Amino acid sequence: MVDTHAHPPQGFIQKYVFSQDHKIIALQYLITAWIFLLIGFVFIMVMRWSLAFPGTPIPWIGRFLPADLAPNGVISGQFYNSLCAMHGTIMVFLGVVPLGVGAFGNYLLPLQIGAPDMAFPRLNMLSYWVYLAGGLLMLGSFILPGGAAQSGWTSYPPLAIINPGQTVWLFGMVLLITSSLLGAINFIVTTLNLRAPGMHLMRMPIFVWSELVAAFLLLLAFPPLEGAAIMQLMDRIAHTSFYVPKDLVVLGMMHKASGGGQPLLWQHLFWFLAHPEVYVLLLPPMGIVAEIIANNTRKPLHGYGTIVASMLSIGAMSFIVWAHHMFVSGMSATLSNFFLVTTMIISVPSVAILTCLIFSLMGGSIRFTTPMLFALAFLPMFGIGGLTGLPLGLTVTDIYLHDTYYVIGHFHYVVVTGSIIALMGGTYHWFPKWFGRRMNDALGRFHFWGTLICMNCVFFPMFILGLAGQNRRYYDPTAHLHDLPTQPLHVLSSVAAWLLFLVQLPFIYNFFHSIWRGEKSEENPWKATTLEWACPSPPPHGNFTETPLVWRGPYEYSPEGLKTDWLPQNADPRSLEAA
Amino acid sequence: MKSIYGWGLPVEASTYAKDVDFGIRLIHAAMFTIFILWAIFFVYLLVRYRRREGVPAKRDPEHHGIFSASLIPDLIVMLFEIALIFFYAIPVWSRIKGHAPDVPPANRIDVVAEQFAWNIHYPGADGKFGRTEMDKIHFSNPLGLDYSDPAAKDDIVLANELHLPTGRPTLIRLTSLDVIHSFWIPSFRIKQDIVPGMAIPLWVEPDRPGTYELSCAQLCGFAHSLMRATVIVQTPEDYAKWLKSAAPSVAAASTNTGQSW
Amino acid sequence: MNDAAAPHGHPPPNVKLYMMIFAALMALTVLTVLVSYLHLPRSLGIPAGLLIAAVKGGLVAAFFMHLKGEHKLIYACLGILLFCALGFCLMPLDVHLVRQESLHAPVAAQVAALSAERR
Amino acid sequence: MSLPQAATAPAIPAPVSSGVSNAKLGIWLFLASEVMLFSTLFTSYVVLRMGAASWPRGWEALNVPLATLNTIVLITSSVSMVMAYARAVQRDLPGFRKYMAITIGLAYLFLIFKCYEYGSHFEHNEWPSTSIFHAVYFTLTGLHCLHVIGGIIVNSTLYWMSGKNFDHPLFLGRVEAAGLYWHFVDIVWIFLFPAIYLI
Repeated sequence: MVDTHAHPPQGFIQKYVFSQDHKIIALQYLITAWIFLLIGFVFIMVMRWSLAFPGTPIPWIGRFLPADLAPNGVISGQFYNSLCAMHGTIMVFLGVVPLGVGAFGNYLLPLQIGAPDMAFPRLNMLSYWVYLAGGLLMLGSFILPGGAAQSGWTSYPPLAIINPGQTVWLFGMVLLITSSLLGAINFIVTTLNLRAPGMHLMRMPIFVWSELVAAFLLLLAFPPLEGAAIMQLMDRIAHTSFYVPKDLVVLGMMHKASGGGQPLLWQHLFWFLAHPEVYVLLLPPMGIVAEIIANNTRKPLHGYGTIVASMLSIGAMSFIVWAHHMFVSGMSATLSNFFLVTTMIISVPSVAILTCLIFSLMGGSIRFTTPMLFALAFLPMFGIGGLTGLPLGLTVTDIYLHDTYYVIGHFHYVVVTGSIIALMGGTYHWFPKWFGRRMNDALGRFHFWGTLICMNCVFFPMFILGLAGQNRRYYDPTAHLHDLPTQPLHVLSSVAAWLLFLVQLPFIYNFFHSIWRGEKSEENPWKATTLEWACPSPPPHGNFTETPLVWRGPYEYSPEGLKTDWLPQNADPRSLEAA
Repeated sequence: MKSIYGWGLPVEASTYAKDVDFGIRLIHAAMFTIFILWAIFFVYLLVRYRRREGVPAKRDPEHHGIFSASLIPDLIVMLFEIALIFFYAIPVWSRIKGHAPDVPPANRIDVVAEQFAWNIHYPGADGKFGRTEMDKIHFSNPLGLDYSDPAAKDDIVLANELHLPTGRPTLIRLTSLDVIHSFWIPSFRIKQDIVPGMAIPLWVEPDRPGTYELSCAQLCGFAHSLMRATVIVQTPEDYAKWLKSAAPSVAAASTNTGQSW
Repeated sequence: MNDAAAPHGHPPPNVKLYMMIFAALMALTVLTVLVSYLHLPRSLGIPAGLLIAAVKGGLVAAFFMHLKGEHKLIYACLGILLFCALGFCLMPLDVHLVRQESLHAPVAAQVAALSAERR
Repeated sequence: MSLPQAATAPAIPAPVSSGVSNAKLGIWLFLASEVMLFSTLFTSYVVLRMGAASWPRGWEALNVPLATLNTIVLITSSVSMVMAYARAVQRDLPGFRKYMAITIGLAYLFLIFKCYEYGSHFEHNEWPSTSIFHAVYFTLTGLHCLHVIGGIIVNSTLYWMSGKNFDHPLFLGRVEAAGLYWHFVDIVWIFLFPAIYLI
């Protein structure tokens, strides 16, 4: 193998397109994932029209939609289901996970442990391109014959077997899973093998821990979905019956299959992946929040050990809680009790992390920088998301709330006002690292307040809708009597969603404008202690000019006997004494 | 008629609705309390420890290991959850899902879901369901009832209309012809997925006569949101009267089961 | 055949041992096929087949994959794997329990009888 | 808090790497994910078999003698793989190539037998869609065959590279990694064989 660090790549293609440098790959991930998030957002904005004003044509956009999907500009049930399935898939598999792991993890993990690059740079590049291929295939399914998948992102068979469009979705998933596996192996090996001298496991920043746990979850939870997807592909292509029971009659026609399969098997396998997946969505943003909070309170995190232990136990527990998504699915009532107990247990470490982050504020000297605003907003928002998980995790109350808008509100509070808020904060925080320039602060603050208010107006009404009994995945809520009184809430939610989009425009402008025109930043603008700030911004090929030595833990803020209020991990105590 | 639906939980119309609502109300009260206290503390911290010139941050006392003061609120949450599990969730769950009351054959109903309609099948006066066969399924005979079977003669088959009596439990056997549906009556606080290939029993005892709504709660295709039925809860006398009036008109009922969509 | 000491980080090969394992694997393969020709009842045949397979797989893992005496980090990774894979046991358990529950609940039993009657 | 270890002379931070090479750790992690993949399929097999009204015994529906032969072929190839590794450690290029060629050849032999087996099923009009048993049989063995093909590609690449790169410091690590993968494919078959054909 050639030592790639000795020879920086030459030429535009080598340097920026097929780059093996973790920083370039991370930025590719960053831009691609934000674009996918935007696409997923556009999908939901279209869907929200159907929810707020069912049966009326969509203004402007409606006339550009094909007549079979949206006759007279009115969204059909089939098209709504496609948008719904693709919204979920894109947001989870193409947006938040690649952003938290592929972009932030890829850029920061090697830097924070003092490594020159990832352990397997070529795999890293492959991981991005496979991800992009999977993403484009998913998007392309809209124009392929059969259209996009329309069985929800959960793809429950037998619906997913008889619906068109699903085959492309499954191929796309296989690609995305492959990409995640490559990334996960790379992350674990890098973290375990490439740490700088002195970087013991218990000196690693929380963000690195979160990525390590997330990588293990990706590594071990994705293959079951791959296996399940292979079986669903066989059901669709080779007409096997893994998930198809005997004697189905679909719209008056006999479904030709040998039968003998079990629809619940898919649900078990899918949620076996998808619950750990929730923590893949959540842990890296939590790590980002921990970094930003430690930096802006100017004091060490409260309970570093507690947070690490909690993350590890969340990771372990997340493999045995999956069936709390299936309490009313027809699975065993006895087994439900088991999953009820494990679900309540897994809430304990989550509460511990949140409490540690709040206690970290105590005694601090809090700087309300733009990234800190996002990190602070994460705490109450994730709190709401976590608390509303309680009635859903409890078997009895889940009978009523299962598959209602309450669920939608719950997980959007966790993933959107939690993870995405944190990822936005992370973007502001590490932007100077990536480009050597800062993003505009005034625009950033406007973006923050607009986003926070709009997001709450979008998602909070969903709890009320859910309590009133409104079901998810209806394209026309007014078809049901019990959903009529709450219809104004849908209008509120939709309007807020459209406003939320407008509020993102300054962010997009700010991001691209600042890359070239932003205010020049110092090397360590936030006066941070972790190793990523110990190299130039943006870091050169190979990151560190000399391998850093790590003398202490990650958050040595405000130590006694120093003039400055931060002591970087790599600051040599001998030279400090001399000074 | 005044609407029984509003911005809050719908009217409680079954014997176990109160139990479910108790949990929902209790948890929400606890959630609000926790969140409000927590938010006050949070805002206090933000104000009290904002950055001020000349006031450096104060570090916590050094400590190692995985235990810290943050685990104290955790302990309280944990105790609350343990209480919920053992004094609420498990007992009520086993009452609703674990045991089904023993009912006479006359109190049994078959619900056969299909895209996108609810077929309700009553055994009729003899308490026996007629045989169904797949290849007899037809637009006019959505269940494929074999009318040569004597048990089928008095069977009542309705589309999108479910009659239930108050005052005694009814056992419903849920099956699906095609994909997964979910049997969901908000006012009864029941929801149960209907999985093709499985026959899932479900019991319910309505305690408030009136008209309610049965919806499908699991994505089942392009017209998922139009898949609904009317639930008519009657006193035992009215119900018996209705059964009588419905029974002789078997042939009429079975030809009038056009799908609503 | 001389066995050389492997460079640092690579397990030293032991050809004599490999040949012994080879012989054992062949013997076990023959054994498992012979057992299957006895046409044992499933309650015996399935555990016997899986037990022999586990021994064979263990031999390959321990000696061909040099898992015996491997670094403890690898053991740690496999430990995590084992923990996560244990979750799979809950899926067959669910199928079993659903059947059990429908046997115990009196009404569900009626339902089951009814289903049998109708099909 | 005062500066850590301010009183005594601070120890120079020592390297903290795990002591397992990147390639070896990476391949073991990959194998861990593969174990999860095959566990999924085995679990599905168990679940489907438990739910099935009847399930044919392997010898009633499948060609056990041919599968036994295939088991012997694959185990032998695993032995020749480990011999190739031993030769690579001994810096014996011709020996390495000889055993590698045997390994690849046996892998092809396995596939040929497998193709024959599939072919005779197709001739009897038995397809994955025929029954749930056939679905399990074709999918599990088919996925295993894909892994055998993957192994052939990896091993052939190593064989082809060995001329130029035999003395490269990382070459031995790659042989070891390829060996680990190949033995894993062997282990999967060791479980598949009784699970599908014998019990």
